[in-house]
Amino acid sequence: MDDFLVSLVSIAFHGAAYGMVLYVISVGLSVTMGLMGFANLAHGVFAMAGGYVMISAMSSLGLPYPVALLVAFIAIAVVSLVLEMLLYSRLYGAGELDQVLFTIGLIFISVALARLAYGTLQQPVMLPDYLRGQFSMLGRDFPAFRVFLIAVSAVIVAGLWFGVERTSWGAMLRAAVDNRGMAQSVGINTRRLFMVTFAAGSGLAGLGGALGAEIIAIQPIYPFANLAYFLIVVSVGGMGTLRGPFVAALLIGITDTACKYWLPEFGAFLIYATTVGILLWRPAGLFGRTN
Amino acid sequence: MKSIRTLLTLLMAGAIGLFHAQAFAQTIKIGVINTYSGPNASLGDIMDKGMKLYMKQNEKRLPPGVKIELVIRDDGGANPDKAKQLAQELIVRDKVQILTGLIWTPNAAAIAPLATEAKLPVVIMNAGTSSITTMSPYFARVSFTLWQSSFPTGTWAAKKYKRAYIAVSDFGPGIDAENAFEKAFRDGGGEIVGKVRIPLANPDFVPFIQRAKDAKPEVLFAFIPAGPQATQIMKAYNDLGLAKSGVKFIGPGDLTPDDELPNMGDAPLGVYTVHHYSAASTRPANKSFIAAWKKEYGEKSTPSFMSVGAWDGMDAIYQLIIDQKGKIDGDQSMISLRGYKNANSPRGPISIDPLTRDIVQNEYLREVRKVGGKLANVEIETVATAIKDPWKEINKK
Amino acid sequence: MGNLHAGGYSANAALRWQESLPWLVAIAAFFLLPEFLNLGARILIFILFALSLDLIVGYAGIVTLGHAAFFGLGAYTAGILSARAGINDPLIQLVASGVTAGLLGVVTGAIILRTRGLALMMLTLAIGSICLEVANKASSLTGGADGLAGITIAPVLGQFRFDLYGKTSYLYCLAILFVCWWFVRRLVYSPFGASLAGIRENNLRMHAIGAPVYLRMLAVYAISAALAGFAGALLTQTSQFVGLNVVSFELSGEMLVMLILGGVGRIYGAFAGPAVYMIAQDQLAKQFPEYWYLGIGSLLVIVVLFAKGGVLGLVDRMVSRIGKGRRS
Amino acid sequence: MTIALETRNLRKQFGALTVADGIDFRLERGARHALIGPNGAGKTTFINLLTGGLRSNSGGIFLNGEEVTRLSQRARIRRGLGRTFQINTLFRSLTALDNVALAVAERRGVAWNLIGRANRHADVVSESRDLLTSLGLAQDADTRVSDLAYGKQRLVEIAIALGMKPSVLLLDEPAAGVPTMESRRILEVLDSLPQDLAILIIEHDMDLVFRFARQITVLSRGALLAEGTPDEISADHRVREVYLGERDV
Repeated sequence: MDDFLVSLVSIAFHGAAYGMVLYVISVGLSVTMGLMGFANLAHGVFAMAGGYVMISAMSSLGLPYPVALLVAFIAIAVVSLVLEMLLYSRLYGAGELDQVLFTIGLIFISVALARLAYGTLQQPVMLPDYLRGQFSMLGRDFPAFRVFLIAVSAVIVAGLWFGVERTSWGAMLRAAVDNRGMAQSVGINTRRLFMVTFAAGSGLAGLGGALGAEIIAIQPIYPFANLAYFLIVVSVGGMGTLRGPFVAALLIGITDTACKYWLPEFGAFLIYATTVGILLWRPAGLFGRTN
Repeated sequence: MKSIRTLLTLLMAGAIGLFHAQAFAQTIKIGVINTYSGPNASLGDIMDKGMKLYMKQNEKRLPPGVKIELVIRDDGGANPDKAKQLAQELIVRDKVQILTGLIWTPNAAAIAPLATEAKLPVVIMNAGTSSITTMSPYFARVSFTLWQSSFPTGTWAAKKYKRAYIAVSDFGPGIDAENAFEKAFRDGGGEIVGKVRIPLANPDFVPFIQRAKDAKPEVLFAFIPAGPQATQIMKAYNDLGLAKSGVKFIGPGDLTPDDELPNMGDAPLGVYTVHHYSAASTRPANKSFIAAWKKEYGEKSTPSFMSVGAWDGMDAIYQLIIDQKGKIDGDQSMISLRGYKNANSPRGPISIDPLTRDIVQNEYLREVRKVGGKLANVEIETVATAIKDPWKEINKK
Repeated sequence: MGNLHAGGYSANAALRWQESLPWLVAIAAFFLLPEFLNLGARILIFILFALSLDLIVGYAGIVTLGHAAFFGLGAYTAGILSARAGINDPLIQLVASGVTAGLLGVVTGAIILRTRGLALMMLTLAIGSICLEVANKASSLTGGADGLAGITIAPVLGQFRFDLYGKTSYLYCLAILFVCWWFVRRLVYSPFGASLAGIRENNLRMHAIGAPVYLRMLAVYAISAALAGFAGALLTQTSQFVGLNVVSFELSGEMLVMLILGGVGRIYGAFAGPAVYMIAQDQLAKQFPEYWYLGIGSLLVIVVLFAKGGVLGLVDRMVSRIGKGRRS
Repeated sequence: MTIALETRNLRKQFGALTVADGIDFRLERGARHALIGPNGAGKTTFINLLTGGLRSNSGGIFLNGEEVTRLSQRARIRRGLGRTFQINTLFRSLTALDNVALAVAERRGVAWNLIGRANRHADVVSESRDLLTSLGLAQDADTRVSDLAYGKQRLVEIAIALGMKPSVLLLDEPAAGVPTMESRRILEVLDSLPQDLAILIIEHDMDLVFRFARQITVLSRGALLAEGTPDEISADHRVREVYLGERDV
């Protein structure tokens, strides 16, 4: 019984760390899809780029880890803003198929560029000493880095919720997700709202990619290899909400970890089966609005 | 219509390129199927360097007038169907006379029927599942088998530990490693307290290793393909503090490949592995090999066992060319390969078993230590001398 | 109406002379390029795969990210029949592959076609991933990550042995493709095909005119799955090996890309796409894998932004421009 | 006169909100009947209840004397219930002919033919062409509907419904968004429809309603408010109250 409890704690802990990273990466995608109705399969590109930016900032510029994380966030937000203005905005309202292809194209390009710039090797992350080793809690050892990960993600989540629930920008955002036409007619500048939201969401993905580089390895095929997971978080959680993807990401993180722990022979099977089940039960996701 | 014209033009261009290539009849064409893209492209790179280094060093060994041309193809990883297609094209279009490379077991398995049909000698530079050489009489292997390294690991471990946990990648070589270690460890009186097969495409090892830790073994035996995954699993081992809770980490040398060590931090210090090659070995042949490597590719670059597989593979190929004086025949080549011996490989004495066409070599126990501020696989003892593939020995009638 | 093969009641279904071109090229290639027949056979197989995908993406409007599931099941059915059951006749395998893939199409279609949009796309992805996991884990049957080896294929009709140079493979694939193409073409021009266009154009209205929309979609999904299953079987038979990659997400994605580059919803886009893509890949990608993906990616972005309709769309526009030039 | 469509005590609630409050309604064969009411009166809900898009909580719906309350949307359509949509619901990139032919083919049961050629189904093609001709769209048969003028698109909207040869036709604001000039054309078309067809029209354009309808039903807050001839309705003070009250505020 004690062993069982021990393993439960392990699974909850590692699952939470993984789920938090998934959430920070995917939440932007959820909002983009809900707000602009845009299926951005290339969202993982931002996460990967965030990882690379952090690694370069540390190894080439010698910046300390926390600063490098911040740089990743800002750099990706800025780059995505440019992309939004130049490319993405042309495709709002285009067909699903066009969006899928366009974003797959972006993935191909980014995979190739990443390989040219960094080679195919997985990039090692040089964590500062204070994040290495173990952290003792309740008589058990936890990897310090993952504790840090959960803590930082929790802060981001809190900040995000505050931003959306308590600020005027958040109110506009919620109004626009709810009914874009209505929001426009009451004088909200939806074009600017899109840009800011897109940049913030992508920046978060970059930050998530950088934070999670130890869990989801930064390598050129990153956007492809993890696409299914990001999309599952969004579609299971429901688009255009903050809460949905959060629950979904934790659910997936913990299920995935539990499967690997207890039922490794099933692999990712249960994750996908759960996804199928949930989407059949609620096609718009757990917290999505059926339209 | 335009598209069809373009298509025809492209087809023609291809055909012309082909005639062009046939003009150099004196040249021996060697097809290389290797991995240059995908997550494991680093493996292809380090093998490629091994081959080219050998060719540069040994240009003069070839019979007069004979030239070698490598026809290099990228399989993009464990991609059997692609490998088969590439092999087919190499044989039919490029008319290669020898085929080599082959990092991945599935890829090697996929081309076996082709090799047999075309009577094409294939020198396997890496793929390590025991059964591969039984798949075609035109296969010869210069690399290793997982049984070769994991079986002695089990024998050695059983003398020191009683409880072991096994974690391997879920594909041919991993299952070989598991079976070999388990048999040797059990035969030596040890107990397996648990085992897990990890999917080959896997982003995060932590849950698997946590499970291993919770099973409280004395020793954790692991095999994953040498490459980025080795670093990943080492990180998980370190993050979860297995060393601190007294779990030893051991495995075949794929766990601590020489070229990945610099990415691993201090995590692998004290990890024991058994393998046929370490870049840190002090054999004279290896010292000169390392020196040549560093001179060619820079101080920072380190060869791995895969580079040596490629280097020795080229040596075997040169030998068969020399034996036949530049006129390559499939069956003659195999006779030459069956008798291949090199007392002075960077990894020590090696030969090819005439019966099984598989590699015979020494296996060394190594510990990861700091040498001159850098991690290295330091060879401690030779745990098996001139060992043949144990799987084939056990399964012999 | 730029779209040549939209079908419908006002469409002229008679064969046009241009439609013989792919077949003439294919036959010419057989005689002129004997060393490229293996590549040729693969192109033909992927054309068949693209054709099956075009049926549901282009004609029924279902965007799928998991079509490789059916291709893979077809490939594994043929492989398992040979390697595990000793049934080596290619035509029997082909039929069996089509049937199993079609059945999987019915079962999974019955589940996923209740949804639309993003949920549908996710479900195709999830089901594709489940198939990959099953293929990976059922290694006693499929060989898992090592792939399924030990496949022998008997001569076609007891006469034509599969040879190293791919002559038999090529002609065999060409024959099967021809039959499937004929069927697809008839389908597109049939009342059923017209009703698919209706579903794609306006699902709600199809319901309102009393069409059994769900059953129609299910039917075309199953037909498409069966065709993909045929293509999978052909791949197994010509390569005598099945690897996990036949069920992979990457294959689904790459196929979609080939189809779109060719031009979606127009039958011959499925011919042009894989042919151009694979020949270009054969010539260019070996030397420069990085630049290859850079090129393909850029091309995709350009096609979506500026060249709707892919290669054939461009051809259409050029032809109509030339036509206009002549007239004026 | 026979009754084509009837509802008895039809009731629908969304939680606490009652959107159909025991509606008793009759549509006679050959009727030219209009359903009017202020925004939010429950007109579209009523239509959706009739077609089966929504399920009623209680009450019954009868189509040509047969109870269809529990039948699916599709089953009701097959029993002769046709409708058009307030917002164009067309097959936009198909020709006008194909738009109509799809409906005709469904009715004739040929749409499951997988192999035969669509254009060889002469019965379907000629019927569709005739239908378009009767609506004055003969010239436009082979034009993509998205390329047609809006007024003509509204006509195709009706033509599709007629392709089903319904016995009851529900027209949901057929002239919505159409400029006055063209709405006259729509009225002409409506006048020319077969005499035995029962038509229920929902419309905001009161001109059109009063010119077309022989019978008017007024709906307010999910309940029947008044029913009668145009003259009766225009004289009804309750109707004026509801309308004027709503409109002037």
